[in-house]
Amino acid sequence: MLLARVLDERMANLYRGGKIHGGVFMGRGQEALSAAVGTCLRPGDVFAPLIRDTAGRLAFGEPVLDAVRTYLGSPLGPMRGRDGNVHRGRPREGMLAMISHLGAMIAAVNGMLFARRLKGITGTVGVACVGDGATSTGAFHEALNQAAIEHLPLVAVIANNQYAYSTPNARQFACRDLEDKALGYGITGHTVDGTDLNACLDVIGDAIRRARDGQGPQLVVARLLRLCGHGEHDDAGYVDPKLRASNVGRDCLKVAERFLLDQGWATPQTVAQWWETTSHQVDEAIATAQREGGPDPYKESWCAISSKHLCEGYDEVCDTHLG
Amino acid sequence: MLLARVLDERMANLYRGGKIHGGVFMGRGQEALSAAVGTCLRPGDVFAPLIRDTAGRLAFGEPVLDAVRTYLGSPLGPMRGRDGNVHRGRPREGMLAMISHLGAMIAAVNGMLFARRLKGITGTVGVACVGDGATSTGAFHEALNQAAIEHLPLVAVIANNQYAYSTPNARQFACRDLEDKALGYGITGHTVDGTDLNACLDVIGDAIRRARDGQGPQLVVARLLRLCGHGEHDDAGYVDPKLRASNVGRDCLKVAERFLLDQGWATPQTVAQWWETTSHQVDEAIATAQREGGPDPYKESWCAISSKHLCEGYDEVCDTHLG
Amino acid sequence: MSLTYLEAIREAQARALKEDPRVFIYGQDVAAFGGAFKATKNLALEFPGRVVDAPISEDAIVGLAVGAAIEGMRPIIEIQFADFSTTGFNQIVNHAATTFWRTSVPLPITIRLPSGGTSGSGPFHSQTLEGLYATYPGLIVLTPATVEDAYSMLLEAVAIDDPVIFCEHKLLYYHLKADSLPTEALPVGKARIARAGRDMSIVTYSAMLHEALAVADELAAEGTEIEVVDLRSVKPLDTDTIMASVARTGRLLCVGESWPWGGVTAEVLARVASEGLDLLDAPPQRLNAKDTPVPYHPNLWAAHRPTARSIATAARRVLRT
Amino acid sequence: MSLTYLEAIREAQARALKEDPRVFIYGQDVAAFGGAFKATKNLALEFPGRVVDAPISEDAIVGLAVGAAIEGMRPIIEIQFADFSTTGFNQIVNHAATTFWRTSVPLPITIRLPSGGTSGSGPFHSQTLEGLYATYPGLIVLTPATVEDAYSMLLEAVAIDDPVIFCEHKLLYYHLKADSLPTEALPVGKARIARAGRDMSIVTYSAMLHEALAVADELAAEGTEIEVVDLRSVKPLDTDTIMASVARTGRLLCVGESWPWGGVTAEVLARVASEGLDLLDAPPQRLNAKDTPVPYHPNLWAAHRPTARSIATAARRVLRT
Ligand SMILES: Cc1ncc(C[n+]2csc(CCOP(=O)(O)OP(=O)(O)O)c2C)c(N)n1
Ligand SMILES: Cc1ncc(C[n+]2csc(CCOP(=O)(O)OP(=O)(O)O)c2C)c(N)n1
Ligand SMILES: [Mg+2]
Ligand SMILES: [Mg+2]
Repeated sequence: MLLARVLDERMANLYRGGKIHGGVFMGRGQEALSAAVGTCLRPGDVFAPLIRDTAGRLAFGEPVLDAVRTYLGSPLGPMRGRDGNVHRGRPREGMLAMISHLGAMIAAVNGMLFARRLKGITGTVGVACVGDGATSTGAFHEALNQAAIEHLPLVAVIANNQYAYSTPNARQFACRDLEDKALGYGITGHTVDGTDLNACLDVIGDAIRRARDGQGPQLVVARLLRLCGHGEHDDAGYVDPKLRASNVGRDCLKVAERFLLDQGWATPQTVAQWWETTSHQVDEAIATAQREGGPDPYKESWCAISSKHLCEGYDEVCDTHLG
Repeated sequence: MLLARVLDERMANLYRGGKIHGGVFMGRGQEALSAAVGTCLRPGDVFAPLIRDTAGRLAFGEPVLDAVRTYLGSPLGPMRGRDGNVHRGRPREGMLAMISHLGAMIAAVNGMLFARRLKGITGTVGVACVGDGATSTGAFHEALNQAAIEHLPLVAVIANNQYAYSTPNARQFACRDLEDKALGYGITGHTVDGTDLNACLDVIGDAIRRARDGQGPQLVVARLLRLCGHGEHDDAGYVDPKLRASNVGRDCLKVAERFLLDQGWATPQTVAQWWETTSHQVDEAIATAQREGGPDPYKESWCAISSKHLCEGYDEVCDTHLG
Repeated sequence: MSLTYLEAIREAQARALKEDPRVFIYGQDVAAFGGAFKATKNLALEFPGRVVDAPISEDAIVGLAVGAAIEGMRPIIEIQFADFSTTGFNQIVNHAATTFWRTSVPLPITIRLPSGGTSGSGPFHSQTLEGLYATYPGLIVLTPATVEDAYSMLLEAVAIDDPVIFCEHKLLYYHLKADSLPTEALPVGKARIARAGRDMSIVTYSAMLHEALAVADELAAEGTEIEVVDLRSVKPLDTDTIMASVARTGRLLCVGESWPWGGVTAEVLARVASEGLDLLDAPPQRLNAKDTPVPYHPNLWAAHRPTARSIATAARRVLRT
Repeated sequence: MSLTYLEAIREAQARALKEDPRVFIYGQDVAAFGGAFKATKNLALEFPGRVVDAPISEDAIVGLAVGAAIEGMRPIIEIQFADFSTTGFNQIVNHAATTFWRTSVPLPITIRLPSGGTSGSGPFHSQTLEGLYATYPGLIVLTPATVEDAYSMLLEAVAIDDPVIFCEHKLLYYHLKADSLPTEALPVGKARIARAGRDMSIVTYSAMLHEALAVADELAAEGTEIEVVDLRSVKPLDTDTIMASVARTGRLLCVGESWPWGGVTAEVLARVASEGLDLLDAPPQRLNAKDTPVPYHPNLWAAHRPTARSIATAARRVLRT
């Protein structure tokens, strides 16, 4: 969680400093839920994160360098400068590389789980995280229904951060609670306070356990608030101050810190030291990635398929772009 | 209902005789539900039928000739031979002309209702009928959610005839009952025995009344069985004989006839006479449409847009097709 | 033994299932029912659990294939009609097509699209979308015109480590017959001289091949020798074979069943114009369908798409110039 | 007063809303927030109830527009990025595009697609889909390259009784400026000679116009006069203006930002080859983006799309032949 917060903020700083093109999407306020997902998954499971899942990725095992290299477009990162920021992944290792179209990754998780069943592999699960906004997509619906029909070990986690970009829940859906959708798919629903790490660990842990046990798809809805803009370009001026002041507006990191302090499991000094070590770790990764520079367009293969012999020869014309 | 049954069967005969190309889709077993929809709607309302809604169309006011002309491709029909069979409609009169892609018409009904609200027109409703299979489409989901957010007077009627083509409910969804989906959209759900005309009139009537009264979208799920193949080419050998023998397998037309006879509202003689008049009416329509012949490709404008001055001049090349 | 184009497609799938445990079939009504066109007839029985009925969810169908391919499987997807691939469009062009380039994970998916017009099928059961998919990087687009190619190219499609859009033509399903299944075949990516000639080249593919061959027959009777090139694959497109043919004949007519703006015929003409202008003795021409939805009524349908008659007229015009 | 391309789009929408009560705007975050790019800034305030936030449901968004247009309204749809129109694709190409031809009911819908590459935007926020939509009958596809055209063509799009795909280029949003809004304009369907010349024609559109104009400047310094044609509308495509230009110069380079298979540049070359072969003094050439998804890193992105540099190289090559 801490690492994710620091990493996100450093990326945001680099963006503001013009070192990152495109956008930076932060998980501020969503780290507890996200970390709980990453923590409850095991190696060999499948994870399709949403754009604010730095914490979950790290907990699932994504190296800090993968994140930094992808943001900076290093040719040594998993996306080699071809795709950026939150689109990173290592699909073969169970970490999907998202496309931007919301809802599209869930069916791919289904496919991985379906393939494993065909191959006779048992005991693994897949988590697909989406936002409140993504629940309005046809892709979300088709994939949840598909998982239910196939009785796949899918856990769909909805981080209901009250807004999709600027659009509030009231303009996104009209059901009382997103958990109500579970019944319509014939799957089990769960709700959790997304600002409370312990609660998240409990509920996500339970949902994942059930899926692993063969109880079919699970839907977890977490209530929380995005404590930042949609991307780093957005000041989130549209967020209702009442929500900020309410329980969903709590900073999950502070809640977790307080818990640790209250339990006597950490002192303010240890916490401060954590921050420092973490900052240092991120700084090192940034330094490494920055040293690596960007990809070299002359060395790119510019072939979008793996069957190289079937690549079309546009090269002659295209090479002219490089003058 | 009776007229629909006769009309459908005549079309099926023409198909078998090679007079109709493409396909014929019958409403056999679904006429009670369909007729109830058409009956409960008023002129000025919107109706997006499914492929088996001959009865509802007729009750809503579609002339028999529209159906026959469209099946036979008469240039005088509403589709002028350009589109066929169940794709007929008169959108400006509230009868939408479906595209084939399942689920796609619901959002269009939303749009008509939304437009009316913007124009200040009140008191009209829209019914969109879909099958059990269409509930799996992303389009269905997006449109129902959209109607719920906008609180539109939409009534979505699901004719759950147990199969989508050959695919049984068990391979189409995993919820206990399709009505359970209503909760997930935050709209009102209703269930009805689709083989019982009186029940359909009650429940559909109630749902339409609520929508008209401003109570927002309504979802009606009717249980029934398709008493024919998917199209006239299909013998429906896959239908579970137990379903045929159960209550959902009742022929709604026979049920309705029995009711009329039991109530003493009709005698076997009147019923026989109805069949005869109806047959006669359909025969006349067929004779008319057949006299009209097919469209003349030399007279077609072959321009897909209404802004004629923006049509591209492919004519020279294309005219060669007519050699 | 005699075999139709449709049976060849079924046999290719049977063989793929038999020889490679990673292959499975997923699509609406493909299991017990054997598919809307019976292209998977009995396969569910022969390969239990590997031929699976899907809900009416094209987006999730293709999405599932993407995930399964990541896990090393080789799914064959049957879309009931090519026209319905538009609701799975996003997963095809943005997910399946980009995964290898973005992540280095090869994605062997075969998407079967029953394509093309048949009498009375109308605007939504007649479309030919090869040009649409060919514009996207990351996809291979095949358009077999013969029973032999339907078989061998489908087998090769399943073996290819990339997403393949397999456009099979419904009009050829039943009437096109061969005596036996081929044991060898041209590889994917190579066009074929379907008929040699020296007076002009007709470059075409899929069902239009047979219209073009009929025209070649007709004009041969008048002493004109038309060379007919069957593209087989529209992406990649075998420019070399096209150029060689145009070099021989000096005249080109490119014929397709799709709409007239863009697509395969425009791509072929553009390549010939930019790379083989000197080879041309007359302006190259295209013949496509008309720029409206595919009409329902047989009268209109016959006028909407190119036919032997309109191709002959166009060919004569090219020969005259 | 100085006005950007983006502001022109906002002003055109404001004027359309003001002058025609049938116009409304529907799209994600378009109301209070004013749109992801602020193209609808303050419009919800100025026109209460007529600028409406949509859920993340592109299929239903376009579907609603179809219904509203049937009822006589003139919806303007903002898709947040052109790339996301793929999830609304079916409603656009199969519902909106076919309704008039099938039913005779005109369908005035304007679909605004913020299009094209910008640095760091990557595979899913950079696409140019004009060629995709132009292949479908029933759609009009516009690609304004200037502030003036952004304004006047958007106004005309809203007035047209058919579905219009309005491809606005994100790279032009902020940096392109004009002194005032135009009071008159070329009608939709007419291309424009953006710069006259006699040595060769560069036919292009949208953001590439400005790269082409830079090349014309550069080569003018060397004594070569390049004529630059701005297509403005890719469907319909103004063949007459293209032919007239090629007739003057004898040489053609067609430049687009889209992928290299098919699309606008292929269509232009095919038309010139078939209708104007005699006008050509050298083989016509195309320059497109590379056949991969649009890359994220600025280094790769700059090499993926044509730029003034690569256009100049290609132009010199055409001039040499
Ligand atoms: C199909 C599709 N439409 C539109 C977008 C543009 N978009 C990107 S993120 C976003 C909001 C997402 O909201 P939500 O799902 O609640 O996730 P959050 O950002 O709140 O975490 C939108 C509309 C998209 N990515 N995909
Ligand atoms: C998006 C889409 N995919 C596939 C089809 C092909 N198709 C036509 S009807 C049908 C079955 C429909 O089943 P259901 O919705 O239950 O209606 P029913 O035929 O049972 O009345 C299918 C799969 C289609 N029309 N649209
Ligand atoms: Mg959200
Ligand atoms: Mg059904």
